[in-house]
Amino acid sequence: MDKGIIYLDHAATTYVKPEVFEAMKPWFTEYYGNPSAIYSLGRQSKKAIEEARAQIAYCLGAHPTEIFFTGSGTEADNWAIKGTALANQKKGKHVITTVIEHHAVLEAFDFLRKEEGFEVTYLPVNENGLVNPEDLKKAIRPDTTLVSIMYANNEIGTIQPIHELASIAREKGVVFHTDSVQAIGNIAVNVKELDVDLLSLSAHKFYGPKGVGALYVRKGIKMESFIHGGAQERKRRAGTENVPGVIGMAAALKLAYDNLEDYNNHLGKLSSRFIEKVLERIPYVHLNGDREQRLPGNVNFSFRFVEGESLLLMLDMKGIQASSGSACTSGSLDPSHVLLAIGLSHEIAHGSLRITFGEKNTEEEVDYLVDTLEEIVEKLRKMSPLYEEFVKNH
Amino acid sequence: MDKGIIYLDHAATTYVKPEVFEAMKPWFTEYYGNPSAIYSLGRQSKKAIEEARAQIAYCLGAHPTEIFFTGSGTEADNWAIKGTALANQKKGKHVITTVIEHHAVLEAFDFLRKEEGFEVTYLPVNENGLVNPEDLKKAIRPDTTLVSIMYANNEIGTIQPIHELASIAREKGVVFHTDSVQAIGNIAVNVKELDVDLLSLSAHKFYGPKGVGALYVRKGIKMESFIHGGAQERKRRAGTENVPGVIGMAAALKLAYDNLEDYNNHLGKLSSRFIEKVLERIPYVHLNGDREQRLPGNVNFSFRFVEGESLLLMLDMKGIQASSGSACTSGSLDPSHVLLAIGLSHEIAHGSLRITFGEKNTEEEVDYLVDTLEEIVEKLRKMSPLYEEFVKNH
Amino acid sequence: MYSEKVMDHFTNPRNVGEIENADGIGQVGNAKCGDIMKVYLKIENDIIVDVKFKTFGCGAAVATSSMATELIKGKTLDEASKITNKAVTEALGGLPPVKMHCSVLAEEAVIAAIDDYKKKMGMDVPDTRCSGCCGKCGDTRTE
Amino acid sequence: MYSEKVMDHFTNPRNVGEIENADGIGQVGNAKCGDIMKVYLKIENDIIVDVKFKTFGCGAAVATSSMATELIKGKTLDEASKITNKAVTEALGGLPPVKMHCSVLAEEAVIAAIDDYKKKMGMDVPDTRCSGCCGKCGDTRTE
Ligand SMILES: Cc1ncc(COP(=O)(O)O)c(C=O)c1O
Ligand SMILES: Cc1ncc(COP(=O)(O)O)c(C=O)c1O
Repeated sequence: MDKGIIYLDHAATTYVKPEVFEAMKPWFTEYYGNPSAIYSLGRQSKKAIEEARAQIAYCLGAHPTEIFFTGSGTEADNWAIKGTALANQKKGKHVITTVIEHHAVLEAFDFLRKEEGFEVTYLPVNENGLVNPEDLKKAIRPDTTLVSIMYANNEIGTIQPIHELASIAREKGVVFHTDSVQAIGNIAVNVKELDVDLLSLSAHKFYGPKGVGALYVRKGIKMESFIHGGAQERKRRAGTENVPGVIGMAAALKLAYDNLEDYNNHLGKLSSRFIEKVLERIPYVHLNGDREQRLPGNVNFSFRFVEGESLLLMLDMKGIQASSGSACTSGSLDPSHVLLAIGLSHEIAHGSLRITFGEKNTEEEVDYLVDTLEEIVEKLRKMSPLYEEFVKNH
Repeated sequence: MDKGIIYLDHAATTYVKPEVFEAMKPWFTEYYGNPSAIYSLGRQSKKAIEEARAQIAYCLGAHPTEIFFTGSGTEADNWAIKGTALANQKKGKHVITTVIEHHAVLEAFDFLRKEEGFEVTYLPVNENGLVNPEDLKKAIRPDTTLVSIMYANNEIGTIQPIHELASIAREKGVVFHTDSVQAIGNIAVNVKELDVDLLSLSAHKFYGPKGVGALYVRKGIKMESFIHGGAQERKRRAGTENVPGVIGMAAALKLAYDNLEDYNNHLGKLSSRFIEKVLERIPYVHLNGDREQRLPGNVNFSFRFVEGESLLLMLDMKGIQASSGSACTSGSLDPSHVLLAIGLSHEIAHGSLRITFGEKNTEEEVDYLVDTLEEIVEKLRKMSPLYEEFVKNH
Repeated sequence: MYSEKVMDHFTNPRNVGEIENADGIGQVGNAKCGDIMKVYLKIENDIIVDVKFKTFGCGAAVATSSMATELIKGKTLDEASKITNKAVTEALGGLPPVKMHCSVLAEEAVIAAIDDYKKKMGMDVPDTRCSGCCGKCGDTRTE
Repeated sequence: MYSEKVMDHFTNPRNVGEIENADGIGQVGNAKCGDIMKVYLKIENDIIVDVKFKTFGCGAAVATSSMATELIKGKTLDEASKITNKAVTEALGGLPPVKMHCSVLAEEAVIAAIDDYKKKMGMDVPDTRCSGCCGKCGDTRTE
């Protein structure tokens, strides 16, 4: 990549780590057998994907037969939600999720609502983005069949009390799914300790390849297949396996688990430094999300009087790659539903900046980021009619 | 791979060509931006996948906006079939396919039949595996909304008269899908000349990577999304794009189209040599599929009195990697539905061997294959009670 | 995403600022939509002798603001009134489809500023002109 | 897929062939199921002094045939009658789950051959014994 690039959008995606790429490499050109084939080249691939499955299961505290490979985190979410809701619809057609889920979850629920006649309850969150377990308790009805609550939010990094929430669902006999796409690789996730029934992950969020994900399905969970066809994935998810992809996912997850503590410390330091300096040097700033219950590498600020896309473009010109919940970055015209859900006004939501640190970021980069931000925010405020108005009135 | 391996199962999957792998490589570790991101690293990925899309569209004679990336050929088939059938169910709930489709298609229709109350007509095929266009004409009813007929069969290589079949559907205003997973890369496929509405492909069948496919959707075709979530693929197929995967698919398709004639000639020569020698040297052999309308690299034989899995295992011990329609190789206990559909008895279907040649195979390999086959078939027949009986009665 | 010309106008926007004692001021859009543009006009003998703007908005909003002010500078009020979003976008070498509504904002802000001047001068101003999103947000949300 | 022991018995099956004027012959399975096994016994003083088999079937069918014949060779008819698919599979170090039905075939073929001998000798043979797939195909098809 261009020399000058500082990548600060690890929640959007990560590069594939060199070790992960090395693990994948021979499976493209050398060991290319179809895992369904009975000859040696096929058996070798089969063995490799089963080892990958075992590795992933081990990291997550699951049994290998509970891990199913998918083509993305989105597919895992779709399958988990549609698959269980439809399989249990005779029991009831009420399902529960939250207002701050990723689109992969929200749109799957929209599908159930609009196409399949389900009723969906959306749990609210507080100003830090936390779900109140009491709200879940109250929302569960006799005809509720599924609860889906994300582990860590992709925009503001807030971490939900999944174990507590899952226990409530367990008590009432309701299936519990968690979209842990953002959590995996950042914090230790153990499905048995959490006591969840379904859990989604996506390799490209933890230094694995794009286009491969997985769904943990607790043994005994009743669900329909989503992609029908061949007998792969024990007849539950058809299609020739992405052999290098699943091997890469397993390698990446192992690396992540082996280095979790160091990685967390590293990210935590960068985040703290960044937060402190910004609050010290840039006025009219709002820190979004929970200060404690958050992903270590996620910082989400709103800069008042400034619009996010402009901010991103100017940062980009300085080599800084970051993200915003501004409407303009998404193609829609509403700012992030997550930022609105935690009570931000449209104006403030439009001025949000999400920085998500990764393993290679340094303190120097944080300092450069703060300097650059200070400059750009000032420049943008100077041309902002909202700022002009604000200054006149104060 | 081990020195001694002769790979003769290119219909199951192919290795990634070195040039294709080179094209993919930088997109794992260097140019890893999320195509949805607005900064330079993201725009670069976006540009690359749009170039890949344009390349694929160009090869297929489609418009780039008509190409949608998927996670496999199976997903493309599932989406095409469920997506259009469900979107048009108010018009009617009758759909048509054939008895020799791949499981990805058959199981999608099973889903429509069992879960969504559709009626499915399965067109028969003749002893060569060909669909009779007259049968399609007769099968279309006022409430028919979808016809799905595969371009080339994965087991016996028979190529259907897709243009003729698609024209019949077009005349009656019925959507026409073709699973061209086996055809693409082996024969020139042009969606406009064929006049089809939907067409599936899968990269790993033409020297591209596993875990990535595409669906051509003719402009204006009404269909539902299958994977819901983010705004990728013009909001029709959500999930972070498999950037290296789609780049690899495009590179592989371009290579295939650039070399199609040479490749065909090469495969055709190998197949003819193989067929001739086998018929000359091994008695009680049946050649399956059509002699003319077939994929150039596909040869499917049934060796009487011999069971396919045993044959494969013995070939494997001689380094030969091939496939069979025997029940034993599939985990089910019925032999291939395709072989039964063309009228083979169970016994003969169990003794089938599919050889699918590829670019690196040589005439020497064919000769070695024939020698080895002759030996193995003889050995297996010597221990076959069916052969014993046959000899006694003749 | 954006053309070079758009990026140029975004990075170095022309005519940013305020005009003290401006003869006409127009502000359209609102923070809800994520785009606000404010235009200041200095007018002498029906000619726009100076123009400044402030914009809260995305890259396209800033670039179209810059371009629109360039286009009307030195023009008569009549000429300036005929500014269209099409002309602004074309002058920028095009905009991505999802950003087309931004060019409308610039058109509207200029008109609003001219109307403001006319009102101050006691001239007739058609009531039908809108200011704000004019429903454009909703329009493009279905993209 | 298969253990080394299975592959050994598949590659070098013991006791393949026919016995001329065999004292007992049993054949089970059918081509529809994809597995046929035929067992020939030479019996002296109630002892299986020689055994041969022919099998049409998959690797597991061949290996279990081979192992089953090894297990009963030199045994009395009573001992041989007690052969079970479990014993055959265990002697092979296990089989993949989808292949378990093959071991049943070997058990049944041996029993059928013994029954054949007994019938020829005018002994009583229970009628309830099945030959053929015994529904096993259907059983495992749901895997
Ligand atoms: C005809 C046909 N259709 C569909 C598929 C499924 O493709 P994929 O393996 O990419 O899911 C295959 C290959 O497995 C095939 O041969
Ligand atoms: C919380 C969350 N869920 C789901 C997804 C979707 O994952 P993928 O991009 O692999 O489809 C993402 C990332 O895009 C995410 O952040």
